[in-house]
Amino acid sequence: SPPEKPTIIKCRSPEKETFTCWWKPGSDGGHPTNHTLLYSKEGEEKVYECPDYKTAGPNSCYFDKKHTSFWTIYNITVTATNEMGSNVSDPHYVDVTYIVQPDPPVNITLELKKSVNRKPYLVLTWSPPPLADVRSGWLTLEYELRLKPEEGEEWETIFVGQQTQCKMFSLNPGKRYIVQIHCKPDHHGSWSEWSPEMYIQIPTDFRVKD
Amino acid sequence: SPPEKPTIIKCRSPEKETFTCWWKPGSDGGHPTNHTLLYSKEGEEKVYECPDYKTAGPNSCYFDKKHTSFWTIYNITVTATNEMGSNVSDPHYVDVTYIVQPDPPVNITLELKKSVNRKPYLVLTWSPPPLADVRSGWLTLEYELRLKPEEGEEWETIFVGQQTQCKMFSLNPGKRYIVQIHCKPDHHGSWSEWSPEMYIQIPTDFRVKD
Amino acid sequence: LPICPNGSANCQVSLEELLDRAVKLAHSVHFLSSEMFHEFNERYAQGRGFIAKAVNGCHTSSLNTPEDKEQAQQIHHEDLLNLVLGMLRSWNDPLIHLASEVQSIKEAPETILWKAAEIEEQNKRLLEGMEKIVGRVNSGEIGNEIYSQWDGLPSLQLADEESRIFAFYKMLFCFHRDSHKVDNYLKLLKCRLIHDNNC
Repeated sequence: SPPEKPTIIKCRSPEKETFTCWWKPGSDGGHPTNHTLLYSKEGEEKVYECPDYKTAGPNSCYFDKKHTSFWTIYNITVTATNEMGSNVSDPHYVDVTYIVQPDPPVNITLELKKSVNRKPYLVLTWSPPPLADVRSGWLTLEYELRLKPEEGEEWETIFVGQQTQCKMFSLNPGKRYIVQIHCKPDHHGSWSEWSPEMYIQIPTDFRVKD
Repeated sequence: SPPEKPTIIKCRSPEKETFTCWWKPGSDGGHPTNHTLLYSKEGEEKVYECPDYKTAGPNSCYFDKKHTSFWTIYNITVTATNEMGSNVSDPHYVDVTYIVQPDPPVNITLELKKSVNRKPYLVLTWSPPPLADVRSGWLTLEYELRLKPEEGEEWETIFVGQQTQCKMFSLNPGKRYIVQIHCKPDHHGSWSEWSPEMYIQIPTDFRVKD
Repeated sequence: LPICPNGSANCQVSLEELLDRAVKLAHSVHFLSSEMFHEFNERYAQGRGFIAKAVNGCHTSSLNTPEDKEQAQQIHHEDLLNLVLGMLRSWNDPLIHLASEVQSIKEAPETILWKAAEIEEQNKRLLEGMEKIVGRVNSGEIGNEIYSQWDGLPSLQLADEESRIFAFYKMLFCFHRDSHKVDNYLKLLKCRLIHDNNC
């Protein structure tokens, strides 16, 4: 029989310059089936085919910089075809501005310090994900960190805006903490995955002076 | 005699939307004296008069949103006049972003909690001053809290950045603490007044289990 | 640090401060426009297929705005500043009408009415700032007049409810998109002009 209708499952831009869409094929109806991704852009009649089926792996289409426009709605469909016929997915509307999901922050450092009046505190620093061009101002990232004592249940989440460092004064003396950071574009898009877990042992004398 | 020269003593914006200036009259030279606040904007010849002498009380001028610009430096003078003559204050230059002093934080809550391993800690939460539009990002506030045992001398001050909550672990069992919070714009401007004093009694079994 | 150490002689807000404030204000305007658009969309546009009709109808679509990073970086900063100024000018009049006409929408929630007024005011404020910045960067003259005429007032006053709601939807969709462009271009300009592309 003809192949089942494929489904476009996700489109993502990791750095607001390129983007990739993935689809999930339906059943192939017992025949070799191939898939074609077609798209049109708002305000244009012209229909284009996926520029690159390879770079992002199977059942995907990668749009490089040249093929990526912002503030423009893409109307994307995937057609499954075998010798018995073909079937088209539902259209998937994408404005790349809204599908930016960065990679996690990198180069995270944790350091225990003592302030002028001997008060101990923890300094966390990190860098934006390498792919993200924050230097030019094209992409502006906001960060959020979470931490909890190793055996604790509840994460404490702290939004730190666009800073890439944070000072923590009130931590539980003698505890071993897990720390993670993630980031998001400043207006639209979604949070990155959390960075890998990092650990820091708070010394028992990490006491606020009596 | 003509009145003495008035002095512009302070200009303040509570929420980076409007601002008010106050002046201190000199002696009135024995005659009924009135005061006129005049201002010009950087790069403009035009001179304007105070738009509202009433809203902020005596010897003041209130600039509502319509009369408040963030793109220019105000050159402000106050002239005291009586039947014998007049006298002009020294010019006072105002860049509204630099005179932002928010109101104190509100809705402060103090709560004693026990963590998973029965270790007690104090959770403080608060809200930004109602006038301040922090949600849209036009005004970003940073907070600092201070606490000390009721009979203690020295305040312990903790800067908590943009957070509106804080956990305190190492507090003295059996002590009654005073807690206050204040806030400041993240760039220019000055600290608000401290919030009213709040008290919290740390129970004697608030021992940090070693 | 006294504001004007040597009196009023060349005492002015620096270009860096002007751009920093413009970026903050543009960020705030877009935040408000996002909230307003999503709230209006939730309340009045669900399932009515407005998006497909709205996309090609923005009155500013004639303005040649960059659609990716390379295009934006290739434009000379004076032209990009002028473009931002032109976009803000093109929205000044429509936003005035939006703030008044939105009152006539049946059961329009207070939050939408407040945001419409706030957006109009902040956009005007940002326009004032941009005229100052462009004047400063182009040493005095305010550049060739980029402007896109808006003729949407009659559609906001239509008797037919569906058409009128669509007219509001399209306006909010277009402003939501354009305010994000302004926000993004200003962040680029600030990093380019003040931080030598090293924000």
